[in-house]
Amino acid sequence: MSTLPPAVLGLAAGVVMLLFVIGLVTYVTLLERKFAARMQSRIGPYRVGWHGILQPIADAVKLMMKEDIVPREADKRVFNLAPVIFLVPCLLIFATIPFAPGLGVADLNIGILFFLAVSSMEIVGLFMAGWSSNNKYALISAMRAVNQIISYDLPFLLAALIPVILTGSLRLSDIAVAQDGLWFIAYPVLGQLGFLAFVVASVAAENRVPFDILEAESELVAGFRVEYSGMKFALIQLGEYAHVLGTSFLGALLFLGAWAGPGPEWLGPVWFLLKALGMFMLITWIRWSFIRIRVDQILQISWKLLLPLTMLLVIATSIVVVWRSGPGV
Amino acid sequence: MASEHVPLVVKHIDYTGAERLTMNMGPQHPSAHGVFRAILTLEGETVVGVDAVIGYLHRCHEKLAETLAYVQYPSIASKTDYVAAMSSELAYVMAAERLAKIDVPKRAQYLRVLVGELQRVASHCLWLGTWCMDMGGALGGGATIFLYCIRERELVLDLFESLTGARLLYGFHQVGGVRYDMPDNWASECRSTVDLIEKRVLEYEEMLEGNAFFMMRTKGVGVISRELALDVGISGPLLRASGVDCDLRRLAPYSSYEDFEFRVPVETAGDCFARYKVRMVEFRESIRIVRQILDGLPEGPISSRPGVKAVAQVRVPKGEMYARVEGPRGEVGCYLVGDGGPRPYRMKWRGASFSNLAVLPHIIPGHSVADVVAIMGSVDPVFGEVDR
Amino acid sequence: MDAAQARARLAENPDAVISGEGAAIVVTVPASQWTMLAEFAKDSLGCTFFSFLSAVDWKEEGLEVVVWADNIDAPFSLLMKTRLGAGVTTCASLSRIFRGAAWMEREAFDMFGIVFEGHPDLRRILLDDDWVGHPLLKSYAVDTPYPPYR
Amino acid sequence: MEIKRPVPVVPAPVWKDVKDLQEWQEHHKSRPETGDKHSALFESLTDGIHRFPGGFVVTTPADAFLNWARKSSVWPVSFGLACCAIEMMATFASRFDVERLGMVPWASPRHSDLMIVSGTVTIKMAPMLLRIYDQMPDPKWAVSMGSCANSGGPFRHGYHVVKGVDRVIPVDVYVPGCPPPPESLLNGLLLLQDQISHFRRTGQRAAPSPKVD
Repeated sequence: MSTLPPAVLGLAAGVVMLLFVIGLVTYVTLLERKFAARMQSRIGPYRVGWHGILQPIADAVKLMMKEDIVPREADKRVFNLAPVIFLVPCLLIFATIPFAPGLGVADLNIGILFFLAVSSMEIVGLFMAGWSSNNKYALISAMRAVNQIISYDLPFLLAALIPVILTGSLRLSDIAVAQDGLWFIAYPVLGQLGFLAFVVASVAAENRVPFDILEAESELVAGFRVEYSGMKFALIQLGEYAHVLGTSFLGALLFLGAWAGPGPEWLGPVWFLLKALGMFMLITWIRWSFIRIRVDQILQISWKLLLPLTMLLVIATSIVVVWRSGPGV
Repeated sequence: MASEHVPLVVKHIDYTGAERLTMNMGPQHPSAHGVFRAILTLEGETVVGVDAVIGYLHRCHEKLAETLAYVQYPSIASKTDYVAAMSSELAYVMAAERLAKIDVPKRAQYLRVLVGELQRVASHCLWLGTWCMDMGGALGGGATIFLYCIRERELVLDLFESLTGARLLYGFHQVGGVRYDMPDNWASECRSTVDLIEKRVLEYEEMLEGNAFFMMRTKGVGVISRELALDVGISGPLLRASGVDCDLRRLAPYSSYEDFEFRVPVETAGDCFARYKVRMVEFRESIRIVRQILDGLPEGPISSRPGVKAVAQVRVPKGEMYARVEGPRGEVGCYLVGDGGPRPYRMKWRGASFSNLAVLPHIIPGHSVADVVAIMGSVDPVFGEVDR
Repeated sequence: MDAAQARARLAENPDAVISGEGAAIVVTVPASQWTMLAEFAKDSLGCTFFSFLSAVDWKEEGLEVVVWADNIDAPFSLLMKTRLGAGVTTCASLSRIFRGAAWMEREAFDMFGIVFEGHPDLRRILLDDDWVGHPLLKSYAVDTPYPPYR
Repeated sequence: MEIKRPVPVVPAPVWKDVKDLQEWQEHHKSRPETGDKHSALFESLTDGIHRFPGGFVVTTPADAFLNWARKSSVWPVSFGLACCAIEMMATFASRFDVERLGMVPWASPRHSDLMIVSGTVTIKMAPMLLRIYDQMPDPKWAVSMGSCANSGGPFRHGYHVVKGVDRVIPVDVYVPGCPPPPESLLNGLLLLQDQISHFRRTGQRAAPSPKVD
């Protein structure tokens, strides 16, 4: 093993990770559907395999075999490229996440920065999809998306900065290790408020209800992906869920202590996965209980409430850190 | 509250129309409530012009009524307002009865009120569900409320099924009375159902009014002024939400409504939230009336005419009559012109939703696209009744 | 104002034929006084609630336009009627008096072919713009075929 | 207090006058019905494998697998026409819950496989219906729900009613009733799943269920 050049090792790790993420993301959709069904006093997928266990596979295979429609008036190259450009950043965000000490594709020293930068990249694919579809619903959706991403990436970033300041490092594994004794969500006041802001901002950054104005079912039918069918639609769905899951992993890492948990050390990744799924369930719970709000109201919440709040939190955190570490540091 | 929503004129913005976008909504659209089509002209996200296109469900009711006998038509009449079939059946039957001067036994009248009020509960359940789905999306919290509401509606439909054998379109009314009497144990089942629904309505209220997003989406949106409401002729909860105390059950009592005690809710704000409030109170008042009927249902025949033997059995003298009932959506009226035969010479449906929908072009301009669906849902149109 | 007073006020017009019983007043006027009657009903009689506008085809006697308006304070209601006369298909529009009449008149135009003069936007409402004929006329058979779907 | 910009009301656009809608209509004429549209590459590939001696060993299970996938995730387009739409909604709702069968109602026809024609199709609606059907990607199915969609039902004598949706689009399953109760529609959907499991790669549909009305 160790004789292989690092490039090959990295590639192998990347491929394994990619397959793992794609498998996880497909099954996360089933989890969401079952969970939502329980909330709505339904049963959810049940007949496809044992308790609907094969449902995601059936969906994926069916979507792959569907006809691939490109509208005649669409900008064909951009239209075909957009799902890929949308999907790649959504999968790339998993690159920096360490699933256990030393278990990850690349533990960059600017891990969190990479995560935030790459996850904002999805807007490019999204806007391309909306623009090239030559559909007014898609166009309005793309305009709304740009609006929303600009206004919610700032609070998202600031909320994610709180654990960074508390740790003093941008490396994700450092942040995880720093929570060995005390998870950051348990950090008095700052932790809870920061977690709250993080959840709200991440729901918005993931375009989930109540902030899903850009795919607003009842207004814009399906938003930017209204013209996509078959495989491309599957890619977009995959990207969306990957983004949600990636953000859940980030949330679990930043605030819930990552792989910390009882039991032997090899259980660490399992704990991490469970925590991330817990975050995912929280976001799903929010999604299936709230109604959507209007564009102007979303912007108001961001600029008038969330951004000042997170800024104050960051300042307060820095003060606390400086105060605790004593003068002269 | 109402005064807070008066828009302030800040400065005049000259729209040149360079950024204008025409967007087509419908007839297949998640929030079209059937087959409504709105061609919106947008300035950014603000709607500046709207053309409502209806008629996608024009099923020739009025022409067909001229070819069908008074005995046949009531079951077709239920297909005008298919969410509240009982009220539209009643309107047709009442017009024929009044024209032919046929008396209806007291028990039949009470049964008519009973099913009418249960229908109102079922219809408002559906309205609340679809409205929240419009605002919340089929893939979001709206769907949850929608499914809860349908769950309660199913309970009422079960009652109807054991009463008439049908779930949606009943054919319960006939000229001279009603077709079916209550089966055994129906009354006690009905009681327990309305008890449950009353409890659940409280849950909805807590769930929605405790939600800041819901309040943000509904307050001050789609204000209909009192004057506009009367002028366009909107009726039902919309009219009462605009500060007009007009309920046909009070104004022109029919079918023994004067025997029951109930409150007519009136709100003055005229916005979506006021319409929601009015309907939420109506839930309770309907349940109250149902309880009163179950307590004091008189014995006696359920129809003053024998069962149907021939379609030409009921003949109506020459003349004209306009009978109207207060359906869940408002004034459902039937203007009937008889010529002495077994079929009407002319029949006109005055659908509540038609007039209620006619107000949309007056109130939508100035709102954003997201509000359009909220307003549409709060109007609660049923397209069988709009297009007839 | 109650129903009796309204009846008396309406009877001041020598051309109006008043019938109906109780709170439902039926008044028929010549077509020339149509808008005048509507204005009078709204402003003087307080019939501000516009319920519906429709028409009846009396075959060779011509078309009759019908309007129902309510005074919801009294309460009484007014059924206003006018005969257009044989072969006449024009009528004055009420859409300036009652805004709700706009859609109702479009429907009457659609179904009966009555041209409402002064209507701001008179086009078909329920049927397609290229529809031939006016279905609620007695001369129109209920199962008149229409291409291409039959 | 909310401050609103004064918004001038522009005259309503008339459908016939909106130029870009006209152009859109011109560009979106209905697609020719040529059966199941796979990509040409896929078509030739599977054809080659099938012709190869012993290739059917691969293609037959593959077909069975694909048909299983298709039938296990039939996504209807949420599209209601009339009375039956209310019963369709009841079928989608908690008590009957079609999601058990893997069905998720989608708003956009591009994402759907199944169109449930729930209600009376009128002459004004028929072109729209056809267009929505055309917008759905192949392979696609249609269920005609209720008497009106089957044959015009009680309104079949009306001047504005299409006497059965099968005059507009091909129908796979007819569900009788006025309106059919949710149990009936569920039965129809199960019948449809049965049909889909016999769907062949050549694009030949299975014979529709017998029309009962």
